Amino acid sequence: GGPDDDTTTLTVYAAASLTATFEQLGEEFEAEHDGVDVQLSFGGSADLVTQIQEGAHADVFASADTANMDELTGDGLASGDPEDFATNTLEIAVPPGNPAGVTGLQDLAKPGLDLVVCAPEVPCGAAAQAVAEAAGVTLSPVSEEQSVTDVLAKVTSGEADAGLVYRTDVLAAGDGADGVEGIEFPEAASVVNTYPIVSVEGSDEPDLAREFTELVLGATGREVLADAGFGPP
Amino acid sequence: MTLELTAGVPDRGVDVTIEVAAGETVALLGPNGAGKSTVLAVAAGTLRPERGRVVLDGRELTGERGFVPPHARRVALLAQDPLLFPHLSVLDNVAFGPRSLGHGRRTSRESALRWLGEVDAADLADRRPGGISGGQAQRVAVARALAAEPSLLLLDEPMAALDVAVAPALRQTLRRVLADRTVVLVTHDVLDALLLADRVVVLDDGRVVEDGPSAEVLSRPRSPFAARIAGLNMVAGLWRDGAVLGDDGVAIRGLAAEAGPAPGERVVAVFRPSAVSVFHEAPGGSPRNSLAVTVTDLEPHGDQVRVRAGHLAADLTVQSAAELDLAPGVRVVFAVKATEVYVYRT
Amino acid sequence: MTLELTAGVPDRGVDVTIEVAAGETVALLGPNGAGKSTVLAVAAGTLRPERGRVVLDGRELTGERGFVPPHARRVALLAQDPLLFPHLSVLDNVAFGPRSLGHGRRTSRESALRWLGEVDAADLADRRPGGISGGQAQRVAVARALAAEPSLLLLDEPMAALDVAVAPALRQTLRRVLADRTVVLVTHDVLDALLLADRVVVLDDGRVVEDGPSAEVLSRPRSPFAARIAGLNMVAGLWRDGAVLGDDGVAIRGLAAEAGPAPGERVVAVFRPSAVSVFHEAPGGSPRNSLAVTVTDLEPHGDQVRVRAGHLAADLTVQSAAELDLAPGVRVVFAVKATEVYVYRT
Amino acid sequence: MIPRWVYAPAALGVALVLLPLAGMASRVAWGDFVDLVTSDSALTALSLSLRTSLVSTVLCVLLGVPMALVLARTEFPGQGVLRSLVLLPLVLPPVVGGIALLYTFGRRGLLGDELDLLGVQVAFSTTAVVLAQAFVSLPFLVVSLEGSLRSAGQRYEVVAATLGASPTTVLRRVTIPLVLPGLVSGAVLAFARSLGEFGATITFAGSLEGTTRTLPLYIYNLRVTDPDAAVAMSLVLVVVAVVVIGLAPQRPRRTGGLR
Amino acid sequence: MIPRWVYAPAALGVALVLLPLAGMASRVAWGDFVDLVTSDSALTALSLSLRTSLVSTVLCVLLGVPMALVLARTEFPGQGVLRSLVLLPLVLPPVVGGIALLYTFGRRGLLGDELDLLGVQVAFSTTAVVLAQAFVSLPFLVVSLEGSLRSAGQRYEVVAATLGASPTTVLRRVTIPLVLPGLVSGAVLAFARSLGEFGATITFAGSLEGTTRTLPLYIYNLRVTDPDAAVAMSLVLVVVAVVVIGLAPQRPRRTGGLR
Ligand SMILES: Nc1ncnc2c1ncn2[C@@H]1O[C@H](COP(=O)(O)OP(=O)(O)OP(=O)(O)O)[C@@H](O)[C@H]1O
Ligand SMILES: Nc1ncnc2c1ncn2[C@@H]1O[C@H](COP(=O)(O)OP(=O)(O)OP(=O)(O)O)[C@@H](O)[C@H]1O
Ligand SMILES: [Mg+2]
Ligand SMILES: [Mg+2]
Repeated sequence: GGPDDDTTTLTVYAAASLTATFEQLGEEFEAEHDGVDVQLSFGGSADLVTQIQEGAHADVFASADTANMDELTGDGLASGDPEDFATNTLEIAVPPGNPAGVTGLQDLAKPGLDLVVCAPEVPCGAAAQAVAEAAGVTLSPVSEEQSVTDVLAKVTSGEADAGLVYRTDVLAAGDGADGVEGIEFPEAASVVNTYPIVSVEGSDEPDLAREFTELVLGATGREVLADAGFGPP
Repeated sequence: MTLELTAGVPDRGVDVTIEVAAGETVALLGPNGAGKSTVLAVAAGTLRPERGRVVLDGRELTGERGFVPPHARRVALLAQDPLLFPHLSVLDNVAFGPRSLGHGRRTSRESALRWLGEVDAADLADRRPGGISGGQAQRVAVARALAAEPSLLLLDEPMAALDVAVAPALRQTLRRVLADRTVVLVTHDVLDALLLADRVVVLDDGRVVEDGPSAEVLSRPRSPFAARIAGLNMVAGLWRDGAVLGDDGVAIRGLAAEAGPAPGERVVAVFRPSAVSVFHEAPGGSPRNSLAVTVTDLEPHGDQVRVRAGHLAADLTVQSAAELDLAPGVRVVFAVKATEVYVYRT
Repeated sequence: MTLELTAGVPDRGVDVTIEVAAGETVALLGPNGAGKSTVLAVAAGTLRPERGRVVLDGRELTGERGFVPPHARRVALLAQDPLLFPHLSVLDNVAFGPRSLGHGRRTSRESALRWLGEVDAADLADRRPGGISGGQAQRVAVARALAAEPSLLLLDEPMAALDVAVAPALRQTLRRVLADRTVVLVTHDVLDALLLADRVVVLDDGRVVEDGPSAEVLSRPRSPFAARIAGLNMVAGLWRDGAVLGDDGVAIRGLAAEAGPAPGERVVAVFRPSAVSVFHEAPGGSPRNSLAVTVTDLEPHGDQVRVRAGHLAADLTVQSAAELDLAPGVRVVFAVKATEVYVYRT
Repeated sequence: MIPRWVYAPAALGVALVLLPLAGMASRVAWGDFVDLVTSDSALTALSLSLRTSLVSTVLCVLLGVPMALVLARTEFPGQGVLRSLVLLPLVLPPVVGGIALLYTFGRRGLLGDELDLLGVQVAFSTTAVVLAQAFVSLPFLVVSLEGSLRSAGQRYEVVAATLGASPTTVLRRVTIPLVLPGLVSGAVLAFARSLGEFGATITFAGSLEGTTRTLPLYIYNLRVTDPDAAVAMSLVLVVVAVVVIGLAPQRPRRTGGLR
Repeated sequence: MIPRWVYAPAALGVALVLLPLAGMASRVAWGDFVDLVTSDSALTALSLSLRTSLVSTVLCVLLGVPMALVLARTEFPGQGVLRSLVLLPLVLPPVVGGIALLYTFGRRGLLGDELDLLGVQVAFSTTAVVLAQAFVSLPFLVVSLEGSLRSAGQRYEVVAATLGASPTTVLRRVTIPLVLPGLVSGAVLAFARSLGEFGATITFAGSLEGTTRTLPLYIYNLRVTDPDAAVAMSLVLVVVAVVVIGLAPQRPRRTGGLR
């Protein structure tokens, strides 16, 4: 339900890849703070920045990359300096049973293999491109998806033989019949994606916002994030 | 192309059986709402009767064993509304039937032009139905029905809305083209019934009340409606002592036209309005029937004046009407000689 | 409620001016496509003429200075199609006018029921327009127009599609309700013109060709159409030596009805079909007009037979017709005494 | 009386629509179905969706009926262009529509200052959801109703006017009743489109539970964390839609046949 | 003859639609406009969009006209349910529609094995784009046309049958010409919806330049890296739509007035 009169609402804008972890952290925060209702809004980092720029009421913003965070700070909408709280690296996702027999990054360049990646415009796509370049592999994907979710959907449905997504996404998708199998590859380490978090300028609840940030950055946050597959900052 | 038709449409209160011989034209008469259009709809297959059968020349069109769809019946229906296709020119409207029969565009248009000529509407060929007058639309609709070259032709008041200048010409045309066709024609005009039809069927309240050769039905009507359409006076009642004891109390002596009816039998007395004389007081002299009535209306009738008193009428010369100083409300006596009154069983 | 109307609608070839005095009923006659419905549409404001003016009782409804929309004119139009609102019951259709005038639901329904009674359709009150017959719809439409209590009433063929049983009754009703109203009535029926209208205006091809009191126009027609609708023979031509030199070559002697026309002036010769005798050979004897013609058609006319020959007609007894052995195609002579022929300027 | 062969392509068309629905239904984890679709968040989203869609449909009717009337019953220069412009939200990808709305009602938008002065914040509120839904749904109602109005013609309206009915009376007692089937199906379309609206909403209104997170947005969220639940909720959306569309009267107008 | 007051809400409705368009136009960097919209990628996406939308519109007409006929001209038990089901793609968020298509035509979908046997691979192909567009657009055509068919009634069809025209002839020479305005506007709606289709396409067909990346997908990509270009391209989409809608004949049917 909506916020009552005697509850305080803390609105957190977070990148879509943080959905599961932040929902958990939000509940923890509510449990610790009586009468506080944590409202979570997930979306692409770029969308969220635009919304905050256009006047959306947010207290905390957690981005999936530093570029979008810079966009926000550049507009003077961040109160204080952003702090990194997690990292993420790429992994190869294949349908259960790995029908195409993918073992490493090199295999993704095999002709006849249906590979899907994120579009270079979105963070996971940029990362994929960087990894491939660093490894000297030329990828020719059959589709450049708009989001990680779309890549995963193609892989879980067996439509694609392999996809390049973040490690956390592989874990989130699970490994059941409708899940994916993750294949780690050494070249992934060359491109590490960093997640920064910040309180938003003009927040009605600056103290609560800071406390939430601290929760994410603290031990609880680290544990939850690590469980989901995020690396330490 | 004999037509046998039984139509039972209970929700319209219609239950009618009619037969039309090959090449015969039957006029369907009757008051508004009698069921005339309903009968045509059943014949055309646009209405499926709850109970009924339509057999055209031995082929069952509507019946228990099946239902032939309208387009496969070769039955053309000219409905009471012209319903010209709004998106086609007048010419293409008329050519629609021939085209549907599989004739080429050119041939169809030629025959359409011919039929438009027949109804005196050839100059409208290029117009759109939205841009012609009501009577013009009616004429085009007639041409369209005729051009479809049907085995059975159903015409619902084809002459309504036509002006006096075209009506006789169109009647001529119909007379010519209907001559060797099987036709059912709905009309409210006695002239149409007499000139175009071989036989007249009168419907009232969804039932056939009269059926016979046109001239006979119209000169010897047995139903009030037929008498009315034929312009005759009719008194229905029981036959008693050589007179008709009318349901409204009057007694009228007359000549039994057929083998004398039995006493107490239901009969009608029929006489022409021109056989009626009008007096202020009941006259003496030769045996006459005298009916005391109140004038309800005077209207011109050719050179004469028709004096109406309820459902009875008398035709007088203008001079006599003026001398009698007639006007609605005046009480007068209608007198008619017994020899002018025909009595027969209903 | 005097009406002055000028309607110039070039794309329909209509250019008409008519006047209707307060309380007067004017019958508009004319062939199909003459422009009758167009004139009514201009009066009702449903058609804005290219050039024209409509003034009702001093109020300019259509003109250079402005245009009063149809609903504010208090002009009711009964169009040639009944166009009953399909979503309203028959009763609510008739109550529509009173409701629009601001009367309450109850009052409106009561007056609607009264008007339905007047047209003998009270029993249809609860039906939907989709479920009544063509003639019934026509009667309901008449009731609806009358119930709107208009200052000017426009009726487009209100009696078409009506059966012989209702037509006289409805004519009575109209006669009563039209008596003190300003009305324009389009009709193809001479009886309507005579009984309901004070004045007759004849249109042909978009122009007024005749205008005058009903009885006068119908007894002394000056236009072929008026002659036709009045059932009279007419020969138009030039006045020469006491005779009308017809445009088709014949010469007809007759009595100049008015101050003698000048030689060479355009005149018409008019005579009744019953004044015409028919012979196989031109007769001798008293000075008669003899016209050699070919019979085109025979049709019953009351007790007599009407013999048509082109646009001329003669009325004979059945007996004479039989004796003469008449049939279409037979060449005969129409004879008419000069004293029966009226000649007057057109 | 339609030709027999028509049934073949019609069946193909039905298959094109129904097969994917069957495909979706085949993936639902029916065991957990009830639990999945009756969670608090799910019910909150469903109720928000129904309420906002209802309001936006009312808004569409209030604004769309006049628009359709103006387009169908009047003539003025530039009408064609106006019609095209009014139909634009149909063609605009909803996300772009959301951006356009943000550029208009957002803080830095066209009307941002004016709205600020009035103390109104439209974006990111439930109002924004309704606005976004109305923006994308309005053309549906207008197009559907304009077609009905044109097909119905003006003959009955003219008759009503000659009987003394003012334009407002004609509208209320003749025009609207006559085109009611078209209006209802237009409103159903608008409601359905509002119910399914996603792109413009997430862009313009954001995605906050209870305030702006409608069912489609909720499904989008679920897709990331719980694909099974997402499919189950989609099926709920489908069922709600079937019920809504099914409730709309589809009784054919009595045409009365031939006379 | 419409009441004067109708113009007020109509203007409000027009404003609701036009203001966001103005808002968008106000953000266009007009200086670079031509460069932005004539880049190779932009033109490729535009041409792909136009081609696929055209094909899917044709598909919608071929399948939708028979469907509308069956719904409007026949009666059978369960027709109401069928109608609701057929309209479902309207209410389904496009992304969900895309998932449903994936579950059906995908490699492991309902028809996956059958399609494999036929050697057809739908996924990641232009065919998939057309399928996705047709799936979401079909209901538009069906609804719009069914309304027109019902409004037009069957009187003229009955007359044509009594004149000897077979059902197919009636369909070709009477029914279709009479509802042409409705069919055209339905096709325009379908084309417009196809042109703007995003969610189902990205989910079902993916996004690859020249093969599956239609204009909306291209715009979506641009939005992240180059918002100016995204807005500019959106405006191009708008203009294309205006031209397409404007080209459709909107000539009102001659109603013929009162007789
Ligand atoms: N909507 C229209 N558009 C253009 N021309 C028309 C239209 N309606 C009628 N006409 C033409 O205008 C002329 C006058 O038509 P109008 O309907 O006034 O005739 P009318 O005298 O009422 O005939 P009728 O007795 O057949 O009803 C005719 O030539 C007709 O073809
Ligand atoms: N579509 C309909 N549904 C139900 N009843 C109808 C329908 N059409 C007509 N009726 C009723 O059925 C009866 C017969 O109607 P029908 O149309 O056959 O009469 P009609 O003899 O043609 O009359 P008219 O001379 O007025 O055209 C009437 O009582 C009428 O009210
Ligand atoms: Mg009838
Ligand atoms: Mg007319």
